[in-house]
Amino acid sequence: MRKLLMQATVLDNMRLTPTVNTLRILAPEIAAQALPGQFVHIKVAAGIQPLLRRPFSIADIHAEQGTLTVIYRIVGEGTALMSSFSPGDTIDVMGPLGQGFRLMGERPLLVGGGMGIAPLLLLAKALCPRPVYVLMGGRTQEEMFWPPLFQNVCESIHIATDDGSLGRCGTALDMLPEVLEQNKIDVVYTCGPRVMMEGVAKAAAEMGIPCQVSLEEHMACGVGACLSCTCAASDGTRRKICSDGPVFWAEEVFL
Amino acid sequence: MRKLLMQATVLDNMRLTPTVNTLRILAPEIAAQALPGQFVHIKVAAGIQPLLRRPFSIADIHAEQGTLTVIYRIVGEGTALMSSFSPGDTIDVMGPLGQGFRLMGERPLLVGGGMGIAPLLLLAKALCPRPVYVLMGGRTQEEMFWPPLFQNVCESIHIATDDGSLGRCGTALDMLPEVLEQNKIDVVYTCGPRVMMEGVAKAAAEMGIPCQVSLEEHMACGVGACLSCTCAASDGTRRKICSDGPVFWAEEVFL
Amino acid sequence: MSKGENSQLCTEFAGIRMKNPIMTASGTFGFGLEYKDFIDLNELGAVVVKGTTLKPRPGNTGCRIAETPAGMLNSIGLENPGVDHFKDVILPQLAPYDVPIIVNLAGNTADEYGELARRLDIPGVAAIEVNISCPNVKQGGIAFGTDCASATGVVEMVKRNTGKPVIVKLSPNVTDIVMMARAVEDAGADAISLINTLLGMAIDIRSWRPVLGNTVGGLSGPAVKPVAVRMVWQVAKAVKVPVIGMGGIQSAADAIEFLLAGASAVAVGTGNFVDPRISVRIAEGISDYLTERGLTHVSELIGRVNDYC
Amino acid sequence: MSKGENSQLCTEFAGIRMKNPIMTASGTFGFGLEYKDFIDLNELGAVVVKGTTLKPRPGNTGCRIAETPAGMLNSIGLENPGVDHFKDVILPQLAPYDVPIIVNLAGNTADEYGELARRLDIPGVAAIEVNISCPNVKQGGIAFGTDCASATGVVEMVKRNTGKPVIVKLSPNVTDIVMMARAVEDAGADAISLINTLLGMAIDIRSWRPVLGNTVGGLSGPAVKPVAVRMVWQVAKAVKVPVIGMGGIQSAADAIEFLLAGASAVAVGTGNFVDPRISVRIAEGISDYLTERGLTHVSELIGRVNDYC
Ligand SMILES: Cc1cc2nc3c(=O)[nH]c(=O)nc-3n(C[C@H](O)[C@H](O)[C@H](O)COP(=O)(O)OP(=O)(O)OC[C@H]3O[C@@H](n4cnc5c(N)ncnc54)[C@H](O)[C@@H]3O)c2cc1C
Ligand SMILES: Cc1cc2nc3c(=O)[nH]c(=O)nc-3n(C[C@H](O)[C@H](O)[C@H](O)COP(=O)(O)OP(=O)(O)OC[C@H]3O[C@@H](n4cnc5c(N)ncnc54)[C@H](O)[C@@H]3O)c2cc1C
Ligand SMILES: Cc1cc2nc3c(=O)[nH]c(=O)nc-3n(C[C@H](O)[C@H](O)[C@H](O)COP(=O)(O)O)c2cc1C
Ligand SMILES: Cc1cc2nc3c(=O)[nH]c(=O)nc-3n(C[C@H](O)[C@H](O)[C@H](O)COP(=O)(O)O)c2cc1C
Ligand code: FES
Ligand code: FES
Repeated sequence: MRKLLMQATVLDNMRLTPTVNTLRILAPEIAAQALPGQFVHIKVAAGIQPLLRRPFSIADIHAEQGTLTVIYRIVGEGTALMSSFSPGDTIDVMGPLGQGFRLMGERPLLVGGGMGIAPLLLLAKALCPRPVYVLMGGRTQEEMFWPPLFQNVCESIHIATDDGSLGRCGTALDMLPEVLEQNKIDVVYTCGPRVMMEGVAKAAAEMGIPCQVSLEEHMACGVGACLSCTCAASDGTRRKICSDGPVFWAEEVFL
Repeated sequence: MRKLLMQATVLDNMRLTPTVNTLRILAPEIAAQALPGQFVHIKVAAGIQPLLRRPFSIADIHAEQGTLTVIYRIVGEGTALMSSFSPGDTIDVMGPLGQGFRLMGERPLLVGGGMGIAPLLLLAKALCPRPVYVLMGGRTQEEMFWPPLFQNVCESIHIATDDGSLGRCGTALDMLPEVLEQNKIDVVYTCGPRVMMEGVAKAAAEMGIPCQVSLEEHMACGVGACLSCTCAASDGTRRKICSDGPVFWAEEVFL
Repeated sequence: MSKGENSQLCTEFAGIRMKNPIMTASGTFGFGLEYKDFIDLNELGAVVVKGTTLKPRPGNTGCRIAETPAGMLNSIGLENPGVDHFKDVILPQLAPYDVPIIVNLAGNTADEYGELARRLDIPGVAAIEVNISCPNVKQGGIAFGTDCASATGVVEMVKRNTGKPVIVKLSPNVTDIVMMARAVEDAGADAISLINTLLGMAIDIRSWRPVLGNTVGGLSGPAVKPVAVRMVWQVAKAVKVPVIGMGGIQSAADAIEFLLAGASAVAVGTGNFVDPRISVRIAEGISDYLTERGLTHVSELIGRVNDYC
Repeated sequence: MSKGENSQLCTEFAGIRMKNPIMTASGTFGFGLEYKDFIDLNELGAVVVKGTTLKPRPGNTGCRIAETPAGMLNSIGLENPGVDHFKDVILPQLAPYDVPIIVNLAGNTADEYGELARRLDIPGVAAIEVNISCPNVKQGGIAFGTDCASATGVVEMVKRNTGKPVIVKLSPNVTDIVMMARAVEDAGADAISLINTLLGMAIDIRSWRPVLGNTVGGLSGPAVKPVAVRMVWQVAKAVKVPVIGMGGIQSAADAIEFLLAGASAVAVGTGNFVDPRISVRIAEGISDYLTERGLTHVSELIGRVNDYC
């Protein structure tokens, strides 16, 4: 696989919620190669402000159509600029970057929180025809725009919200042991807030189930050159989240 | 007169030549007060890049409609951004700024070069019903998109181009003595390259005709606060081009 | 409360009562009067006027400003009408306003600074800001601001000649800003202003000439903000006198960053050129921030950054 | 001419033959290999690799970068796998490329710098860049770069231990960059790199914490360009050894500004993150500029600014 630098065409950039958009771009060379868990690094402004690219997980691809989708939350200057991308605009995209999820097991569980659910969408598709189980947590029903997106690509969706406005009241972690056991899960993939992923990794480890985690860190280069994103591995050496990851075996990076 | 800070609406932003646009905005409070020779200070980017405002002469106003026109050449980052203003956009404008031309005389001549011709357009209108004579110089016919704009507001237009592609071959200065004499000019207004204005001022002085010149300098504040635009006056004191000018009596600022 | 007053924002800075801790930085707001169509001067914390010298100065020749990425260079060269004109003509025009006027001073020698301070020890002047950091003049200016002994000499001389609070404005173009700050504090400074401009240069690649007539100039605007915040943080920890933070402030968020870093007040410079109402907007923005967080007074922000060191 | 060669651009810098005067700045281009999908390393003037230390270093904890107006702060803290790993694992991977490899060194003591230079006095290393300007480490780094005597000591020690050209990378966080440059020139430096990052800080106004885990970090990117151009101009006039100019270069125009200011070569840092092909684009842009102006060689630009002073 070769990393590419492309001028991609915006196909659509739709609002999913007041603060979340889904951006679909035409980027055939990247779409042809991209694997679940990998990300693209997008230049959001034509000029120098803001200066750095923004990393986003690849949430979907249509290799035949040459399209690629990212789902992003508008949180600051860069994502606000992205929300004004219009169909037909040309944007500068690097990708596919990083190491994705390793597809394995027979009964995989995907545990996601917040925008960490985005890469799990493409992962669920890639894991087909295995029966894919999904467990997702969020604060309220409002943040839970995900279920319809997963409808056709998974066996069952388990939802927890902090206020109980959708699914079970509580966190994804509260529901985890039950979901693991009932569905005879044999591999766990997780992406979301660090505390959630640590809890997932711990529960999986206790049940002897292999677990892959997708980490996040502020990134300048996205290709392993600047060392802005590194983390300590359990063996005392360092890992670059952008190029050794973002997906790691849980035991590789969590102690 | 009170200087204003306004959110103005873009009405149109049309191409006059491949590098010159005419921008018409709805800014009733500014249009109601603006005098020929004054300028507006436009914020070209929403963010901090480029940081400073850009000054442009007021080329036309329709007080009743509340509109104001500037004619600008795309020369750099700021004017390039301006060329992408679309009808309906809101832009941040300060104005009217500076001291304009003093209307006087019976047979005024307006001598302009390059984009310095822009403020002479509004001046010509304001001088009506006096017979207004216009002399303009440029490099080639291409730069001479001005004559149609002046058609209904002046008695006669004299044109010089360096290559003779329109009007007389030569500079405005070459034609000046003849134009001054034949039309019995009793006041001269000039705006354009400094060497041109100096030549005009000299010729006018020799014939005892009063002459007003409009100066240009890089400006930060536009209101007399930063002293980035000052020049020496003939009496040894200093003038702020943005607030004491941009229009001065020739003998006030040229030695 | 009178116009522009807000109990969350009223501040006493180096003995000066201010309606809010937002001042206008010297050289960027003229004498205040230039902006009166846009802003009610009574709503400002203080107006710091243009650098004033004993004799009128014409300033530098040639182009005086250049735009740079998220910033600008200036090489005005302290053009000003001189202290006597300021006293006789300008100050009376400022008398009707209920806003502290702080006069920024620049001299060629310590004695000149002393003489300036003496002449300005008059009603209507709230404080003196000693500019030992102008990068745009051949003599004086930054030469005093990059050497502890010279800085000390100037500050002592000014203190001897005035009863007003003395604010010393430091240059960021030094290896050790904390050492400079301690030196002027020891010499009697009542407060410290940080930062003046960073020395910079831009070249026109068409003409092969410096963009500025003076070749080099002072860099200001958002570009310098990280350097300014760092210096305010270092100095505020090291000295007991209050600090006025400035450098690139364009929003309430920027101002809050400086307050958290340790500034007791802030000044807005280049930002005035972009938005002539910026100081008032910032005061409002800080007030909103305090309200959102349930804080009652801006002083609850000062120096409250929880650094990791 | 071989791949990437262009007679207008080929340069000899401090005895190193380069296809063009555009290098990648240390710490921003990894070991070059990270960018090989995007750029043919053979088209670069030189690759300056990440700061290398005697022992592997984990770098600083917490968040390591922050975006600032037209720039960024970094506090990587010299994370690197150590000199032995570089020699044994990385350097052999670079052997197939026809591009000079310059190794950036950082030590805690002058002796460590000497030892590093000695271990790297091997084939495959084109030159040594002595980093006495890292703002992100507690020991060494910038402490050497802000004091003439310490800088001299380090440079002399490195010179004694290597036959390679020795480039000394200076810190902009000093009062007098010319004095530092002269000191390292006198100590035997064969070239000078300018500038490393300016010390800065950013505070998160939501959490009241510094954005960087290390509290302070180094400012780079377009924001610092005016300061960098000014220092290159000052130093190039004052020393005889050639200067590598860097700080905010994002385009051919920026690079040309540095060349006119007196840099004999330039390096691109932060720009690589924005556009991984930037160095090649800049080489092409300079070539076009020379052609348009009827110039035959890039050397015709170096130091040619017509300053007014
Ligand atoms: C590998 C990876 C994949 C990601 N995938 C997604 C995704 O699919 N959907 C989504 O909504 N978000 C995703 N993020 C987070 C996304 O990159 C940030 O939300 C975005 O960069 C914020 O930019 P901003 O300018 O709007 O925010 P600002 O807060 O203004 O950004 C300031 C700076 O901080 C950086 N930054 C801010 N938040 C984050 C963050 N959470 N992670 C990394 N850098 C950050 C920005 O890149 C920028 O340099 C991902 C991050 C990484 C590292
Ligand atoms: C009082 C006044 C009236 C003007 N009226 C007009 C007009 O009617 N039509 C028109 O086309 N132009 C006019 N100009 C010039 C216009 O302001 C500049 O062309 C414009 O600022 C260029 O901006 P830029 O970002 O495209 O160019 P850049 O070259 O990228 O600008 C860089 C910096 O230099 C400044 N600058 C560049 N050229 C000039 C210039 N000629 N004068 C002042 N500052 C400059 C810019 O404002 C900016 O700060 C006027 C200038 C002044 C002072
Ligand atoms: C055009 C201009 C003129 C200035 N003149 C002075 C001055 O006379 N005295 C002074 O102490 N500082 C002067 N400064 C520095 C500012 O007061 C301020 O310290 C600096 O610009 C940083 O703040 P900013 O980034 O908000 O502009 C000047 C700055 C500018 C841009
Ligand atoms: C992430 C990062 C890491 C850096 N690491 C080093 C380093 O290890 N050694 C060094 O001498 N300079 C280092 N620098 C400084 C750059 O080499 C360069 O001097 C500086 O960034 C200015 O150039 P720029 O504005 O083009 O980035 C680093 C800069 C950045 C942004
Ligand atoms: S983002 Fe540069 S090394 Fe990971
Ligand atoms: S532009 Fe500021 S004084 Fe004229």
